[in-house]
Amino acid sequence: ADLGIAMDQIFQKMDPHNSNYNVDYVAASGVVERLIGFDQNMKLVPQLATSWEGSDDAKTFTFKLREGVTFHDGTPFDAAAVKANFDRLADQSQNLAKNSLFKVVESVETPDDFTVVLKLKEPFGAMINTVAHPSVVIHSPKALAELGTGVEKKLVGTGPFKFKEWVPGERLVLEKNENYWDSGWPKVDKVTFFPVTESATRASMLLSDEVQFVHILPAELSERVQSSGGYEVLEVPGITVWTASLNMLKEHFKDERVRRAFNLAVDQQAFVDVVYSGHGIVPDSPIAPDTRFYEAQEPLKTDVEEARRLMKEAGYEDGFEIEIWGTNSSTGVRMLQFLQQQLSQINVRAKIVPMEGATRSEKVFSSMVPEESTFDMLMGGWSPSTGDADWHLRPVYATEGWIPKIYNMAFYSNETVDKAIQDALNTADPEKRQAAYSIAQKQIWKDNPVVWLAIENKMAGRKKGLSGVFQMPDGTMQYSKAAFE
Amino acid sequence: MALASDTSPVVPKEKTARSPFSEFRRRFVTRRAALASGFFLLLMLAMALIAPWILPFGPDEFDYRNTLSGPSALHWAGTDEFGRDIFARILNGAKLSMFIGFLSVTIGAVIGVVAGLLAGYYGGWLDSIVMRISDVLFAFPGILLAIGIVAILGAGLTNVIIAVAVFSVPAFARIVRSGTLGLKETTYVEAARAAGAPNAIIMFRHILPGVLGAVIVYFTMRIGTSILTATSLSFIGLGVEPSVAEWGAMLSTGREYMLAGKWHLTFFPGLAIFLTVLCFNILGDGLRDALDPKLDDN
Amino acid sequence: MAAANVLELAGLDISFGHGDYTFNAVRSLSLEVKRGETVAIVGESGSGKSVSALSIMRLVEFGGGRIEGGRIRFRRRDGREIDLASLDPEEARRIRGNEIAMIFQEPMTSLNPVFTIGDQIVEAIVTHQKKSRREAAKIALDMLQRVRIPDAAQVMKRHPHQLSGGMRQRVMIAMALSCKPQLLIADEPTTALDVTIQAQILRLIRELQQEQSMSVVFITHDMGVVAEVADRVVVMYRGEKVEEGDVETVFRSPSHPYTKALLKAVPHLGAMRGTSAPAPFPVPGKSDEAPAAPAAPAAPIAYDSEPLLSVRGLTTRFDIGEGLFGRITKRVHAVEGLNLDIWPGETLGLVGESGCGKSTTGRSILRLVEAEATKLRFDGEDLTRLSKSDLQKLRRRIQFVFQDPYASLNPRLTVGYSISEPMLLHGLEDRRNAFDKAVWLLEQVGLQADHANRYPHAFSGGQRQRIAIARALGTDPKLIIADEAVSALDVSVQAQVINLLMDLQARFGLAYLFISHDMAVVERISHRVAVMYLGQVVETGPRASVFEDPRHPYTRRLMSAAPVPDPQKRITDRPLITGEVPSPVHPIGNPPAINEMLEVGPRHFVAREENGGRPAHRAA
Amino acid sequence: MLHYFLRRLAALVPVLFLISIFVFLFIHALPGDPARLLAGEAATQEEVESVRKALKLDRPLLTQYVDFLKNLATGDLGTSLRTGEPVSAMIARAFMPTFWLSVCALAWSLLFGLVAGVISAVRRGSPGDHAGMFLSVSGISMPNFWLGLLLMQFFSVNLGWVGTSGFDEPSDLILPSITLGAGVAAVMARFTRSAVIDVAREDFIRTARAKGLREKVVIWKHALRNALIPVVTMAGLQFGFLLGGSIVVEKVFRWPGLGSLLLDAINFRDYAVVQAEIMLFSLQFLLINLAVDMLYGFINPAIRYK
Ligand SMILES: Nc1ncnc2c1ncn2[C@@H]1O[C@H](COP(=O)(O)OP(=O)(O)OP(=O)(O)O)[C@@H](O)[C@H]1O
Ligand SMILES: Nc1ncnc2c1ncn2[C@@H]1O[C@H](COP(=O)(O)OP(=O)(O)OP(=O)(O)O)[C@@H](O)[C@H]1O
Ligand SMILES: [Mg+2]
Ligand SMILES: [Mg+2]
Repeated sequence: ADLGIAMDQIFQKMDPHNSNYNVDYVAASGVVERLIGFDQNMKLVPQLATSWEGSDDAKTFTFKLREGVTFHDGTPFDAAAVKANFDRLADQSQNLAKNSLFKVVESVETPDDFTVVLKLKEPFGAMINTVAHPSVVIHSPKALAELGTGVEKKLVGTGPFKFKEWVPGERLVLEKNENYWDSGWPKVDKVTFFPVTESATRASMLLSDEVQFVHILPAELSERVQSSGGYEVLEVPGITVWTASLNMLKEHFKDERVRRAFNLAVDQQAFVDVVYSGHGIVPDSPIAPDTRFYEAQEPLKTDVEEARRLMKEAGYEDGFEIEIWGTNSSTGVRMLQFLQQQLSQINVRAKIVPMEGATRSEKVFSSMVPEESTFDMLMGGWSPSTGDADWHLRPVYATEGWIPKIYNMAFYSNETVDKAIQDALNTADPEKRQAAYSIAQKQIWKDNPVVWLAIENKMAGRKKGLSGVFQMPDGTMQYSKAAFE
Repeated sequence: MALASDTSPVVPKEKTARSPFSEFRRRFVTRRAALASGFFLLLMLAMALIAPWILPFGPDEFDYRNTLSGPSALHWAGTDEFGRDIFARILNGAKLSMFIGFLSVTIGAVIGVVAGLLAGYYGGWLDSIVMRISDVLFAFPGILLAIGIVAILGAGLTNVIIAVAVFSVPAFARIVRSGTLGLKETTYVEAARAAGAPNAIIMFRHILPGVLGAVIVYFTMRIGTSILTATSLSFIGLGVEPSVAEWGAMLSTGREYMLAGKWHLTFFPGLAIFLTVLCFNILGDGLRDALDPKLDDN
Repeated sequence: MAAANVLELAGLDISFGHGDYTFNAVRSLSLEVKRGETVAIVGESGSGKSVSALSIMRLVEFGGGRIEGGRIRFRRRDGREIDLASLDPEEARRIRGNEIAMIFQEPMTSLNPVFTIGDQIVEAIVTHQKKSRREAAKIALDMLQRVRIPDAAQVMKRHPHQLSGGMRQRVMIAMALSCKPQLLIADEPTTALDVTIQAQILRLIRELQQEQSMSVVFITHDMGVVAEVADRVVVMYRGEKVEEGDVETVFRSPSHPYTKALLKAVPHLGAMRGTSAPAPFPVPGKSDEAPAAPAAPAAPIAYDSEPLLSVRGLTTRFDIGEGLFGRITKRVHAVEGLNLDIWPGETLGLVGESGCGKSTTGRSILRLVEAEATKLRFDGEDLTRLSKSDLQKLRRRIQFVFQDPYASLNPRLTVGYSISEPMLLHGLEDRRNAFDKAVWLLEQVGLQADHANRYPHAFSGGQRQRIAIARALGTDPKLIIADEAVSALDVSVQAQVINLLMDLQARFGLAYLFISHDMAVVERISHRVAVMYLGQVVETGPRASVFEDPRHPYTRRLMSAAPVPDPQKRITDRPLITGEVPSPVHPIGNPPAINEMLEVGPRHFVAREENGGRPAHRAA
Repeated sequence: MLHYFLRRLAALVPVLFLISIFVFLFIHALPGDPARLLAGEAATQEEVESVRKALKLDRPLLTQYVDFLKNLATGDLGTSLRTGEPVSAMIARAFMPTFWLSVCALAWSLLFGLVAGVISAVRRGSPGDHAGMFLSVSGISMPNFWLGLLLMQFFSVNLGWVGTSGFDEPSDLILPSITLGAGVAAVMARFTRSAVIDVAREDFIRTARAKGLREKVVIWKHALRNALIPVVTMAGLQFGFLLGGSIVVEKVFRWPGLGSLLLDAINFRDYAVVQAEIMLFSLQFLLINLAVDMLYGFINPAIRYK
């Protein structure tokens, strides 16, 4: 049987090592596999590695590899193959998009054919999750040697599917790997991915059986899919936390009461209802429940009276004027309008500025000088694709993450938080890390550097009778175990 | 026997001089459909102005308990995803949409018509320059041009109007130029020249009315397109604020809900645009008929 | 319906407009035409002749008119009788162009500008006759040759705007005749033709008429033509038939006062024999016999002073291209090395063969077409050196009446506005006065004040012509170039207009370049005459010497071909000229030779005969 | 005329050169940082810088332009920043789908527009005329995405007659070309109507009737041919537009054409692709308008070019 999958974005680079896009990881995941994968709840599961462990000082990580696996081109899978890939990732001169993940790696050692040891320059407690990052795939070393960066045109891996054809912007075709190591799989003969940016078209393709799975189905369309028998809507809570960062370099947001007032004024549940048609949850921590080391904090309240009181106390009874920057996607525009209306309740007059992606990239991420920033609030969502708290708290709330460096758009800087994040990295011991992240989450939650908004559910449409294809909380999806009834 | 006696049974006598314009007006007021359309457009504008006093809802009243509800006795055109009353928003949006649509096309038409007349009439290098500029303007994809214009001028209503006007200029220029090329070879233009008419008079009095039919048709059609174009600008963050009620924007946001059976989000703004364009077309037909004396005797 | 009749009109009523604006153009018109007969309709300009003709064709409704009542019975080829007035449009269509053909009054605007001449004739043939396009093309070519179009094969490939007025008229004639109709309606078919070609055309029509016993309804103002062709005459006046009778009776003993006045106003060639100065027409009603004296005696022309307009070596050529991209292979040498002088207060009559370049000369003088290697002086200024804006100002002093009045009036402006425009342009009058003056001018040319607010399409051919004249008079010009300016006027109106022109000349010293085919009119009003042939002047001199002592063979031919307005002096067997028609088209690089002029009398010049149009030397 | 044609053709070279400067400056003046866009919003600044180096975007602008021009002169359009593919290959792949789509859209809309326009003109004021106006106004005021989605729902999802999207077989052309052509047809119909009314009362139309030509011939040959100039002008403009690929229609119907390519390129500030596409569009426009200008002379021989 053939499987068709409609994706919401076009593929950029087929080589995950060199891509920052989830769609690319998703498509490649059936062809090139990782050492460690995630299950549906972002828990680590073995893939090409059968077991792994980190040293207490978080500087040495050892992986035991699966035996009896061969690449599509016949090359056997072994420690050398893994080393070739890890070396490539760690090689800063290659300018690969994902070099930075392996920046801390000092050396890759192969004590035997099926053991790989990573030695780090400095402690990095989140290394296991980094290795599980969807971009850390294992290419055939032969292909890497022969093709170099050309692998992006012709992927060779160990996965259940072999790379057949890629017409950029149009389709990607994979076919069954008869010699897959996991016997009995795969169960479909061919997988075709279609990049379809228009969501209604994606839904239509599903409903007319041109594809059997739609990745990313906007909430507005889910009803339509659900109501036409034969199709089901899959829904899992995501790990993307949407926030409106408050520019803490601005005078009024230096005042903790104002930030608190903003969070009190906004009705998060209404936000979820309006923006995601109710398909999402209200965050109760800076990170999402499915992120590793998540700890629930005191739930958010909506209390406009209290918010007004706080504003008055801070000397802003009559509010002030602000500028909110956001994206120009339809949800982005909806978010902006919602905030504008909610903040008007505490006399804040917001000018909303949806930005075209490239303009935003320039204004926010390239030419941003924190001290000169003109925005007051900036909409954004972050999803830690390693599934680990580190890759959420550090980029978004640590001082080192101030835009344009990474994603700290509130210019939030708190010593306690910075220290906790660093402490957690210095150990590979999950318990110690948990304790450190607990401190960080509590402090951030208390400081309100952002207006917390929502964690939207990841929705997908699927033909009934199809199993093994599903979306993940981080916005990726899996299809290796696809099977029709 | 006096041959030039006044006894012939011709039309009633009128002694007053009629300028081409008053002639045109006289013929225009007899077109009832066109007048009715013009009246309807004015009515819509008037309603937009007094809407705050007659409607139970304002265009910016949010009601999160009552989102996406269909048309009802209370909400004639239903509510949108924020629970805002669509009817109120449409009435309120009339001002802005009609203003943007009309003004931007008018500016584009004026510039385009003048450029086209000059290019077609003088020909030569002037023609080459004007037409090559318009070719390039055309070749630039709309959004790119819009991003560029707004990057230079900044966002805001005025600049939206300018941007949309710029889109319209080349087409008007080409249409007018093509008509001018033919008309400038006519004998009556030659006669005007022989009578000593300066070029400006020839262009604007003798040639322009001849191409105005096509200009009016394009003008009236273009208004709808402009309303929609202005919207796409506000969607890339270049136009008016997205929360402001505006037909095109309502139509665009509504599309998300179209397949989910919430047709009213797109239908009513679409209808508003349709009616506006229809009225402008009927009005335009009246104008173009009034410009053509030969149609008088039908 | 009498068996011999082909057409019978009974009580035909035609009107325009609605409500307050209703205008009955034709009222209860009755008329019959027998098989093989030629009926001439004459009458006042604007009396409804063309409208009646159009209603026979069932075309009047397309122009906004209505047949309000009456019958138009027509006998078809197969003998069946039908009422055209109530016929269904599809049937009417089948008859049009097949059994009834019409030659329109205004040939200039009646040809489709975007199709070639050949296509337009071929189409007419193919529509009703079972002929292939190729056969039709042969017929068309033959027809064009018979109407004496020069270079007919080449003209088939040309477009209407490249032809002279007379050529277009001949194309229309060829088109109408090519279908061999039962009934031919010819509305002023020869106004734009010089008398030699006119004679050929009349002869051709007569021949066809005899061949297939075609009936002809002939609408014309030229009483000479009426006398020559008509069996019977119908006179119309203000939308009604006022007189009918066979041609001789009507000419001999007209009964209606209008007819009488009309016949009295007919100019006779040779009437001016023995005089040297022009003289106005006798004004009907004023004095019955003697020509009225001009309002003010014209001052003698000072021929030793500097001429008002002096043209030297005027040369205007048109390229004609062939093939997809119009490679230029040939040139029309429309005007070639032409010299002309006009003195203040003088009328120069310009006559010549149709297509010989008269209109082009006029247009070149005003620099409406660009001429080559030309010296033009007007009123002491060098026209060729003038800046655009000076030229524009100067145009106030030279006015042009176009051969094609309809096309020269902007269809979107009222005629009142069109007439006042030149005055406004040159700042001569303010708005109000300009319009009043326009109304006054309209009245001067025999129209009415309330016509000022009408549009050009609502006028008859002759009315439009008068509007064009009125426009030219508005700016108090010094020179008027009148291109066939009175050809569509009935003789009584013509007399009135010409007298007006002469009066203005006497009062203000106006000069006229009077282009005309009507030899009798030219004789009456000209001080001097120039005869053109193939783009060059072949004879020029004082009117008396040229008319009384024509030297050039072409001039002689012209004089003898002029029809005589007397049915008894009808010449029925004028020989048809056959053979190659001389043409002004030459291959590139092979221009015609310039004629050498010999002085044969005081100021009377004639081209050396052996050079009469034939190239004397080839370009080295 | 041939002369004029050749001169115009030759004049294209400097025009294109000027366009290339203009386009280059324009694109680089737009806000947006391709390196950042490619690296993604989640990327760290180091990642962005490494991308920038890899794309050679760290060099001075003038050097980049000179390179661009040098390559252009040798017919090399450069490589895409985003995919690393040669731009010429990308354009070559996207050109035909857009070409077919625009040809189909233009063909039906011209046909429909002409027929509807002429019929409306002939029956001015009749119910048919009103219906034509109604349809045209609908065509122009219905946004493309709206019509496209509606058609897709009905004909693909509900009836299953044709595929929803993509371009795999000729039948895939139907829905997108209808969507794309609707606005064009509307404008053409209104234009034709107006132009035919303008000429219908001319004397030469009367002559055509006097010949006894069928009403069809009178209208479709004599009147239409004279009315054709504005119509051809409009058609040329529309064809130019269509050849640029409609972004919305291509997006809705997942059309692998120039419009989609351009949209992605703009979104990612993929300079090489945007430049190349605009140059291509300019060239297309110049050529189409040149063709239209030449057509004027054929349609109306009185129009002369010097
Ligand atoms: N479309 C129209 N609307 C109103 N009046 C018209 C229209 N066409 C013609 N007329 C009027 O009808 C009358 C008859 O016109 P017609 O053309 O038959 O005159 P005619 O006898 O042919 O004159 P001429 O000898 O000058 O050609 C004129 O007075 C003219 O003004
Ligand atoms: N635009 C043009 N292109 C090509 N040939 C032309 C053009 N205009 C006039 N001609 C040609 O020039 C010659 C002279 O034309 P013109 O109109 O001056 O003749 P005319 O003497 O006024 O004739 P008529 O008495 O028939 O009006 C004709 O052979 C005509 O075909
Ligand atoms: Mg007449
Ligand atoms: Mg002439």
